[in-house]
Amino acid sequence: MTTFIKQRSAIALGSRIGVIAIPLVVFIVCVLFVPRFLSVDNLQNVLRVGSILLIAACGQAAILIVGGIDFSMGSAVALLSVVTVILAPEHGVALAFACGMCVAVLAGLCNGLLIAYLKLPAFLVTLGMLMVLHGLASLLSGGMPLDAAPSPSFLWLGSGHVAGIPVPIVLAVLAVLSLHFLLRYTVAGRGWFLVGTNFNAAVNAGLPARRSVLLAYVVAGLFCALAGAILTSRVGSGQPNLYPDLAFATIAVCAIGGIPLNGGRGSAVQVVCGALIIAMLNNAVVLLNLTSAWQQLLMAAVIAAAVLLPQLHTVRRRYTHLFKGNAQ
Amino acid sequence: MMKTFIQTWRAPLALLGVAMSCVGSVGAEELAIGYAVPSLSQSFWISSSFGAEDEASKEGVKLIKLSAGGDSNVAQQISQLQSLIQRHVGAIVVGATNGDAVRAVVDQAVRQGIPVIGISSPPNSQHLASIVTADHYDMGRMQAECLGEAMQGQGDVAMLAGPAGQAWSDLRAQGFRQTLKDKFPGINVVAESRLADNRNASLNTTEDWLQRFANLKGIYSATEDMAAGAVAALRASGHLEQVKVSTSNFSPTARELLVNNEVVCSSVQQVVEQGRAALRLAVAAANKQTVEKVVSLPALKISAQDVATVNLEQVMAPANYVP
Amino acid sequence: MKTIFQASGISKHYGTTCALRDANLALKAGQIHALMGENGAGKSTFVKILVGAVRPDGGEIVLAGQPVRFGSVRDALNQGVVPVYQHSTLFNQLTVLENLSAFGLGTARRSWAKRNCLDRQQANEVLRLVGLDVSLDSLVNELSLGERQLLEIARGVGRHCSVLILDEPTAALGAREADRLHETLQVLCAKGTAILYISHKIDDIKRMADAVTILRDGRTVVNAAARDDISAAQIVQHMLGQTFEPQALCVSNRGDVVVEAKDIRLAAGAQPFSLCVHQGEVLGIVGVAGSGALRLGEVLAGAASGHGATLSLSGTTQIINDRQSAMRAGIGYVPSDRHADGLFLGLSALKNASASVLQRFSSWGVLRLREEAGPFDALIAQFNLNPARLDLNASDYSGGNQQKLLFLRNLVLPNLQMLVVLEPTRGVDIGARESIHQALRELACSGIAIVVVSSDLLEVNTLCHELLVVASNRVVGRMTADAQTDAVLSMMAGAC
Amino acid sequence: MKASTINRQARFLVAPGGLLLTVCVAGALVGDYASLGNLQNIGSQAAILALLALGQMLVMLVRGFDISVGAVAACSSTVAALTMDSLGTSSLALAVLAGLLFGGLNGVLIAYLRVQPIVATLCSMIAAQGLARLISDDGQPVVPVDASSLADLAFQNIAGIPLLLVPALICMLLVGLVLKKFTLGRHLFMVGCDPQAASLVGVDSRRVTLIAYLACGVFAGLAGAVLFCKTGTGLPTEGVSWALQSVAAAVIGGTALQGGTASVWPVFFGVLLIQALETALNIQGVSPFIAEIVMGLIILVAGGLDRLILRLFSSTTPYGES
Repeated sequence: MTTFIKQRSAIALGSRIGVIAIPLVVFIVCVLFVPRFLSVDNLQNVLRVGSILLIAACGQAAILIVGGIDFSMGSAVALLSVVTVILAPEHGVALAFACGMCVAVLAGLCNGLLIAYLKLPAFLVTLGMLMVLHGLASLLSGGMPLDAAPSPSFLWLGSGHVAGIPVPIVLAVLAVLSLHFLLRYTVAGRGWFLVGTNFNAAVNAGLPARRSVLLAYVVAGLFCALAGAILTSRVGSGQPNLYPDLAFATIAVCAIGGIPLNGGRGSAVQVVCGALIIAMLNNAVVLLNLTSAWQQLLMAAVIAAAVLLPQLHTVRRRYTHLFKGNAQ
Repeated sequence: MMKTFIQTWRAPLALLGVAMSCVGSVGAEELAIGYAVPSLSQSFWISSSFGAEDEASKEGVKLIKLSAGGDSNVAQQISQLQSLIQRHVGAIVVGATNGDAVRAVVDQAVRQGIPVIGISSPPNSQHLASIVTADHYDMGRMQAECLGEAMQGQGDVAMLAGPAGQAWSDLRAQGFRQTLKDKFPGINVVAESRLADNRNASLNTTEDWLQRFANLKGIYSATEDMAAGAVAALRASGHLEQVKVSTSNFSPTARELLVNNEVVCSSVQQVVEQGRAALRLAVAAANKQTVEKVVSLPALKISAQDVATVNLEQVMAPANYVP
Repeated sequence: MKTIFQASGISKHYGTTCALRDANLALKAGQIHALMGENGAGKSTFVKILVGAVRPDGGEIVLAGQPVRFGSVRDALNQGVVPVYQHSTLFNQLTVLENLSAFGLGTARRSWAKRNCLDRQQANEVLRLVGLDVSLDSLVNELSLGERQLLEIARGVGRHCSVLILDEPTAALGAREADRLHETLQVLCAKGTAILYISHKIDDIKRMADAVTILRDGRTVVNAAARDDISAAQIVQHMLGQTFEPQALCVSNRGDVVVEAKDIRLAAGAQPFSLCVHQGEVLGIVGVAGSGALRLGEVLAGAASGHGATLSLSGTTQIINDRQSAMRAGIGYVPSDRHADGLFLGLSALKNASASVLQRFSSWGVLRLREEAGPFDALIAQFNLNPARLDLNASDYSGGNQQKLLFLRNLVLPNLQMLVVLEPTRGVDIGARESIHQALRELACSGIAIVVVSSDLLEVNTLCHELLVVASNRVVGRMTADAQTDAVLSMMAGAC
Repeated sequence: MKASTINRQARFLVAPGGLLLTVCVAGALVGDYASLGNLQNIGSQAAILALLALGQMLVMLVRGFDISVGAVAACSSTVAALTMDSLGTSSLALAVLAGLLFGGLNGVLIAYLRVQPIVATLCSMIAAQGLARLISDDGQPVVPVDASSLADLAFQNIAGIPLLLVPALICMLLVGLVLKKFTLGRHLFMVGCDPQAASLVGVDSRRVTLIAYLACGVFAGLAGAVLFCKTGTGLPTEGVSWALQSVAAAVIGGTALQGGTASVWPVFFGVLLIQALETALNIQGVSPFIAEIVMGLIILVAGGLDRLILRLFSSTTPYGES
């Protein structure tokens, strides 16, 4: 038994190192083979682009841990951007962003209410919401990109600096820290793990399981709102097609980071690793000047590799008998 | 008995009545023109649909606007055209998602006696009643000319070429490349992105290009939205002076960019005018009049100085227009 | 009688854990052979190997004189080894007929589905054999739990086979159905089928098995002892490797009413009744599967709706209508299906144990992780939790120890007043069973009300001060613990 | 017993009921909406979605999902167009083969390597898009020299049925037959109900799951072939929204997201409902933005109906426990 436990913790340690190892390997490969990858400016680019994805993925991770999924993020940030840009001239930048972010949080609240209390399947709710919110954003904007007056205050979130560090990176660090804190040190986060692992058991243990699910969607709405605000400020515009495949990108981030989609597991570190891998990859394919076809094929290969590598040992164990059988 | 019957069924009966009267109103033959375009989320098609709609209200015909919801939704557009054929509209104006792909269904429409007018990116059919076009190739050419001059014939160029597989983006890119090759042999096209087809993606891609290509002097952009993304990246990294941007289309965004001297020029179609012309042709064709085979409205090159003098009514829908 | 199915020297490792070291078994045609062992002794792994669901690392299996290697359940089925599983393997959205024919369909070579199904007459015959009276075309999710278990058995029984392996077949059956099953098995025996019968219930085994094999620690410690050569006490001794003596019942010190439940309906439209539970008493609720006994337990715990029932703590008017408010009021709950409704299998034992008392070590919603494990140190020792640590995944513990985790979760409730335990020792080995029973007795002595719902009459009899018998969704009898077992049995059976 | 039977039937009645309602309301509002011609038109429009939804239904039956179907169809149409000039009509078979390959990839990843369906099919979606761009000229539509005859044929009717719909109808008949009468069909339901239990009664769960994904891939490939016939062009960048639409159609057609419940014809009605609604909104000239909102709400409501019916009847299920 003790050896078993030792081995188990060795595997746990191994997988923990593995989580960090994969982005490291990607980083080293990029440094070695991608021209001009290793420069302060470029790394800042990687991080800036990655930070938006990372913040949104923090929200997706919370939802995945509680056993749900959110496809509607792309439309939520679009609606946010449109509302913000429409309100900015009359009501001031701060209030406009506040309202825009409220819209995204509201979208999360809507998702959460429908899923937790009406027991609708998350897959369909967020899918329907993806279309409804996009329709609303189009209706509000007349379908066209709306431009914000390029005031420094409007652009600060996306391109300002705090102590020499770009604001999005600062916010992303804050977002990751708060996700880590939520997941590890709060009753709410613990509730997500419990509910995501076994909803019935959570109810029977006297936990407010529904509220926990709702909370996850609202928190995800908050992260999504933050990402959307940065994105809006960065492009200085409100558009129905701001980041259409944000939801898929965030799911890919979580999957690459090793967060399973059936709930109950996940950590902030995994989100960071997933986001870094995707951000580096996106940057590398442009620096390598690959055609879009190869960009996509490479992306598919990396996702597959990232998902398959960690479970290589179990796969090998599962199929050893095939080889054994042949040998005998 | 009868009374209770009526009381119970009052609401449904009323509804039925409304429905019947609706049927009646449709029945009164009103000329309907179908207007099918790839996307009503792009300034180009919005402006053109404004022209068509404005003209339709003047002519007193009903306009059925359909958007395929994106440049790549060919099958959706074919379905929409099938619906229009089924509805026996008087004529159809088509801005094709893909000229070759919609040819069959357009021929089908013509066989059923519905004249089809191509607009801007026309279906690749022999049987069109008329084509209203601005020359996308020419728009690319104009970008090449003004960007080439702005770069003084030297340096590297990267292309935000727009979505793959669309006639308009393909033609513009072709015109641009060819003209550069002919007139500015000193300029190299070093990169081309077809995945970056919105502002955010253009912004990210441009940032990466700035890292990769030290000698980057110019950026071609297929639409003003992509240009805005590129300009944002240049502005943030302080490369606005060094790297020139050219674009196509006209909209509030484009005007802002031009006025601020952030793009050197925009090649523009008289989009609203196209919409109007297409609708006039459609009405004429629906009434079995003979129409001109090709109506070509020249593209315009607008630079910062010209913004004030351009007749905006011909190129852009008013700001408050919602399709 | 000749040996037709023999497994010898079977071993199986999972990682570095050794589930089986040297397991042996020899089944004779026409004989009922019991396989016994504590949870964790390797029984279930052994069964999985015998039916082809798991491949052994070593050892050999001989069927009718020929050595065989089962690559899958399909191989085993094709060679006439048929399993009846402990956990439900029925298909809810398929009909009774299709479920009866599941083995035929599963191993089918013919592509036409109908060819692989039993014909209706045969199917009805099989149902009659086990005493199940349902239409062949009804869906399985329309059947009661007991009916499902019978269907599961019928599926195995109905398939012609040389070896039939039954894993805990009577867990969800009433006494009458169990008797009927035994008769059916005798009939099969007479036809020459070898039957392997796995059960926890010693008296079951003593009553019907011809031979007994006992596993301990992955080894066969008793190989095919004839029934009459081995006593019940010896069986237990071999299973545990030690002897144990049952504890005396704690004297009832019944106090005030703790929980009052009014207007309980166990099904929509059923007759309502009321119920009080007192401090320090152990109230037993018995009933066959489907009788409503489990539902009554769930209602008392606030986990199921009692169709208009009101549940209130004594002295307060507080109405309890869900688990959350019940828990706040101090009602603990151990559900019957610990995997589906109790445990968080992917999470650590500590997180499982502390799930209900997050408030206790948090302020303003922030957890003080250092204090989380504190309350459990003493309890781990008291309960004999093995391994005696809480940082492993809940799935790494054996069934009995998982059940102990659920008790830990409830025992640390700050204001525990009543503990509702459904099937406290289902699928739990004898050692764990004793420590669970002991803990329940001590709890009762300390003044906490205990409600035990169980289909195991023996358990309820040794544990409870008072018994409620539930049948057809109502309480049909109430008696003290020393009541005659026969009387209770007839009451359980009579009304349903 | 009755409750569950109603439950079983009711979820499959949502789509036909909705379709009837749509046709009646739209028929009342729009001149000749309810005419045979328009219904044929809707049928022909639904041809591609019907194939995709059929495949989607099969993988949902075994608790999966496939978000790559649209990309695979686009890739297959490209393959067909590229090979049309050299192979003639047999290029259509090549399109199906391409679909089969992607289905196999999905199936192996999901059934044998235990990758979660969303991740695996997301992966193959991106791969299919990339491959389509690679073999075409970076996403340019591929126009074979002579495909006009094919495209003209595509809009014909035979025996009142749009020719484009015929492959879908045949496939639906086949799948319906397999689900009802064949052992494989039983296996699909068994794996959908409970994969572990299925293994324990001798069903090779992984193989059955693989077969479901293979079939889904084949149908996606066939959809690509239909797309090619319809347009006469290979369209590498088509089909972005098809996966979500096909899921919506399958769910409206009563397929349960948790597996184990599916029926072919309701799914077909689900497809027709989506298409009919879209056509109605199109013909009425409703703003495309509002049309999008309506479609979104319909998907929401469809998920709701599924649950609503379950809730209405689950309280009266006959067995008290569990």
